Amino acid sequence: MAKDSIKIRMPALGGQGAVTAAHIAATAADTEGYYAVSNPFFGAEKRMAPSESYARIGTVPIYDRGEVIYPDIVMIYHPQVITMGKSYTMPFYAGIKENGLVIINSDKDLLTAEDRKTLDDLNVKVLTRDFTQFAIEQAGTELATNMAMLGALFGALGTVSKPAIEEGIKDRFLKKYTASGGTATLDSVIEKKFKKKMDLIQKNLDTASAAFDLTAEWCKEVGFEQMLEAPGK
Amino acid sequence: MALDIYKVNPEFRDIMPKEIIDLEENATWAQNQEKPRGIKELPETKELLEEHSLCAGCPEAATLRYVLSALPKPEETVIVNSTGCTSLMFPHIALHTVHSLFGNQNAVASGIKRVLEWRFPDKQKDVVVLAGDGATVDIGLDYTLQSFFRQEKITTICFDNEVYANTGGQESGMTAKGQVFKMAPTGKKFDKVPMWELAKTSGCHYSVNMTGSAPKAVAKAVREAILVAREIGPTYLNIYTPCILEIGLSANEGLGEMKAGDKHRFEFYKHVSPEAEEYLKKCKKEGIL
Amino acid sequence: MSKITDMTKTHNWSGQKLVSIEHMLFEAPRTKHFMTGSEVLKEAVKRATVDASVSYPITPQSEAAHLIGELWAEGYVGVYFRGENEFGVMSEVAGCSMAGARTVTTTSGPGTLRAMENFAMWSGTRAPMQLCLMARGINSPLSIQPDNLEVQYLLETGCMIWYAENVQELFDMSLAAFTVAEQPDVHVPIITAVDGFFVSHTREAVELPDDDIALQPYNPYAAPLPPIDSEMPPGRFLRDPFVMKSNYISYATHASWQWEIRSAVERSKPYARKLLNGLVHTSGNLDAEIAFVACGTASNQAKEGQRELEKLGIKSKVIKLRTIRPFPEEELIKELDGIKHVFVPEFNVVGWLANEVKAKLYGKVDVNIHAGPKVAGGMSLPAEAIIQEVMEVVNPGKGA
Amino acid sequence: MANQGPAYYSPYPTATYEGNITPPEGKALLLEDVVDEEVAMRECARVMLTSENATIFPGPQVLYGWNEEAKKKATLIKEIAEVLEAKMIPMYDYRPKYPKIDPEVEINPNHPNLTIWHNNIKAAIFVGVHCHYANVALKIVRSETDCYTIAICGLSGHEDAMATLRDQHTEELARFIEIAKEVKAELGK
Repeated sequence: MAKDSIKIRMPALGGQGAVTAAHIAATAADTEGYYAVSNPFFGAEKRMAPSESYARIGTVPIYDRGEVIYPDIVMIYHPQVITMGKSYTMPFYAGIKENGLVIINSDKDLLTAEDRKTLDDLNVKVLTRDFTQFAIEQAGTELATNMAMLGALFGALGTVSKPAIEEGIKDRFLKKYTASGGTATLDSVIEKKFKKKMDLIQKNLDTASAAFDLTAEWCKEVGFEQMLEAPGK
Repeated sequence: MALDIYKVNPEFRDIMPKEIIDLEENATWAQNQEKPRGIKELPETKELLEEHSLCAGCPEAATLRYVLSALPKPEETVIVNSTGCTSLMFPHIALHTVHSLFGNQNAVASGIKRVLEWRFPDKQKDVVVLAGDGATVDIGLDYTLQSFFRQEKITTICFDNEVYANTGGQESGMTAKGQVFKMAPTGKKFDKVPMWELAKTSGCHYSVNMTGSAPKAVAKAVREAILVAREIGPTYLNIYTPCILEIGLSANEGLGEMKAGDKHRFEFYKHVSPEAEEYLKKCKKEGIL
Repeated sequence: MSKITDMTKTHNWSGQKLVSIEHMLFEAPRTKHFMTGSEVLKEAVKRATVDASVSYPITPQSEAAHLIGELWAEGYVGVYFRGENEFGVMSEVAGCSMAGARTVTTTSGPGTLRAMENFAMWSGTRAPMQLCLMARGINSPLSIQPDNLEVQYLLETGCMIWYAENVQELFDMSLAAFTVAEQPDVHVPIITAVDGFFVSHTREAVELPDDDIALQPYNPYAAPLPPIDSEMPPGRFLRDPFVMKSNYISYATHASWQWEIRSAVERSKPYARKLLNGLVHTSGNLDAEIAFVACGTASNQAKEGQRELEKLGIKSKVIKLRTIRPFPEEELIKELDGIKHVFVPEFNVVGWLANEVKAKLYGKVDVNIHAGPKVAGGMSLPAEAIIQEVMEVVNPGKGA
Repeated sequence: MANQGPAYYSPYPTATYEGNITPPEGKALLLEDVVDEEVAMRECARVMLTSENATIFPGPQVLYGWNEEAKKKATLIKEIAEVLEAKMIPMYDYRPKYPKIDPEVEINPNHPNLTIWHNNIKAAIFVGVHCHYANVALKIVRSETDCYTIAICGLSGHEDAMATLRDQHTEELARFIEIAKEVKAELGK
């Protein structure tokens, strides 16, 4: 049965763009007509050190704030989150709710037999895929990994449309937002890479869109059902 | 408008005490004078300082009179004080003043100066800090120096009595090495802080070390320092005003102590930056110095 | 840079149309934005005809402080600079405020404690500046996480303390705060607190009026003390004189002065009731016997808890305190009519709000007051934890 | 000298702790009652006209000619004193004066009771005193003397006075003069 609200936890490494992804996820959901909130983990994050962000999406007002302790969806942005324990939460799926979803960006399966059993018992589906390679193929840079992960999230949810995602991405890159020094620097690196801003946005959109389709297809294969109620009119 | 705040309405002149009427009629406000104000007027005019409760014969009290007599434009001058003996005189100064906390005087003055510049872009309002050595050099050193670094357009005057006097005679950073005071029962272990030199290296355009022995010299330094602060940047005056109580002198011995200081430990030191030098020359030419 | 002389009767120095606080808060049409607490504070300051701000970096308030700097660069704020540390900054803004400026600054956690001596000085000298406090943990050990223990240290500084729950409230409150703090019969500093990160760094939907309007400027001459600008009598005026008994006066002056600061905080109530739509906001099941009394993010979490409890068939309501100083005692007592259990959820190890509630209700209301659930060190307070705590009290031994 | 004892060392309880605050706009305060301005003006005039040694304490905002309103108010206050047959003692600044005040000729906010005691003042008007110092003084006066205090305020008024008028500018002062004249006539003075 679809829920009236879900919580998403995104453990990543500093510099991968998980905070940006959570921001876009919430903006896109808001555009679609959901209530949505995003926030980063509140730490002194440094590049390649653990970094985490969160998004909450619902058809009812969202009061819950801060770190997500009981997530419906966990998105692992980097294999080191699991292999080196670069995570604020151990194990990475701690607190995950029944019928949940785990998306792992990795070229190999990282689950132990015990992990698998725990998740199976909770009927949590796991999608492991090398989204970094996917981003390189789609956008020509690993810096679009977060866009691939974002596309995967919405592909699995199914109730936030591609135009809303597009709106979220455009909003993030066309408006002036407050970002930490590190994020601001990365923004400008990305911009340089693509020369033109619109070029950058298009590549990001394409990456997210392709990942969306891929994940939607995967959901059908594994029987992952609609998790979140469709937004109210 | 600033001078109007001293003008007593005719309806109330008959009920006002003489000191208040005097302040309006007989004080040397810059606006009423052609020549720069100065020490020479002290005997005949109404002073800006009323009776206060410092020790009889305190050199600080005398030096404050010289300072007040030399302000280029008292009716547009704000003085920021700090905790210490000087704060016993501050309520009695006929200007807008602030006490605030112990040590934060240069920070408060920075805020006041910047806002007065913002609120009165067409007026020249002087902001002067006047505090003791404990406030300026010990507890407030950070704020003193940072205001110099930031090039705040304020004048900082330190009444250096080389001791925490108001709290009962404890060693300060400005105490001379070897001096026995409370909290230094076997004598101070390190040299007096050369604050006037720190002021120079921290960006002051005018820095002086002197004693309060010669009223004219004090007045001249005050005036120059305030004028430089108006146009160029931060200025600093270190004036030795001994605590006669704590060094065991009687009420009539303060001047002698300062005169002795002139020849030795407080030999006149003056740093003037080239910009300030040039500006002071200009002031002299225009007759405002 | 703008000049104050660019201001006209109808427009401020940055060309924004001057409007009343009522128009700004209740009448001006609003449009939806999606932003963080740091960003929304900028939007509030932008519409507040602010004269001066001084900043200093400390997580999590740094972003808000940067953004006020941008407003200065854009000509919306008259004076702005980075101070040397929080003690210096809070003294610098005191100077700004005493010199007649509408003044705002921000700080967090250890910065609050470093600056502590200033806050009582601010209220003592009747300087009506606004401090936006983005609360975080205090040392030791070092933490930058959301924990609001520092607010307890501010309770008796003589400053008003308002607490915003979310990004929207931060916007509306910080505008109302200038107006209430500057009332001649109030005219004490105001601390608008939010829980750092939970509000400063959380991005959510907000409704904002257009940015072509701004509040009327501050009038420093309609104040209980003259500004320090040599423009208002008496000419002989020390803003904050020694009044202790030793050389002059009597104990009575200092005592009376202190009572006057507390009286001033009390006088803010009618203004705050109007501009905040009440000093407390109540939601949930109004006929419940269980109430959460909370402020800030804890009231958010309580609302989440209330919703989940209702799904389990347990009625509760959330009484959100919007002002801590003045404490909305009358309102709280009224809202507790029919309540048997009060829970005070908090983000600190001490439970200072529970202490406040107990002290204020002692002997006046017959309820059980449970100091919790509380978390500390920056932990989240999920609905699951709230439900568990409530169940242990109302349904002992049976669990959720 | 009024009664004094341990309880009187502190000016507590202040009016706000008894639940009284400044009157709303357009109204006045008589003790704890919010009343129409005219009602309060009549009562203030009556008290001043019928109390021993009624005195007006003008403060810096009206003593000095720092703006046009202050100059006009000075004229009106002088007239009020004449109509009310009140003495005037100025509060010309707020400094904690050293070594002591002369209670014959001045009142100081830090020990306003000294002037009230010395001159046996049973009713007084504070006007043109900055609100903070008016409140500091009124709290001391209400706990240490039996003087009936009236605050004529250009801003929000003073709940620590027994009667307070707020937003009093030249027009209101002129109206007060007219009302005082009426009350005086009614009293047969």
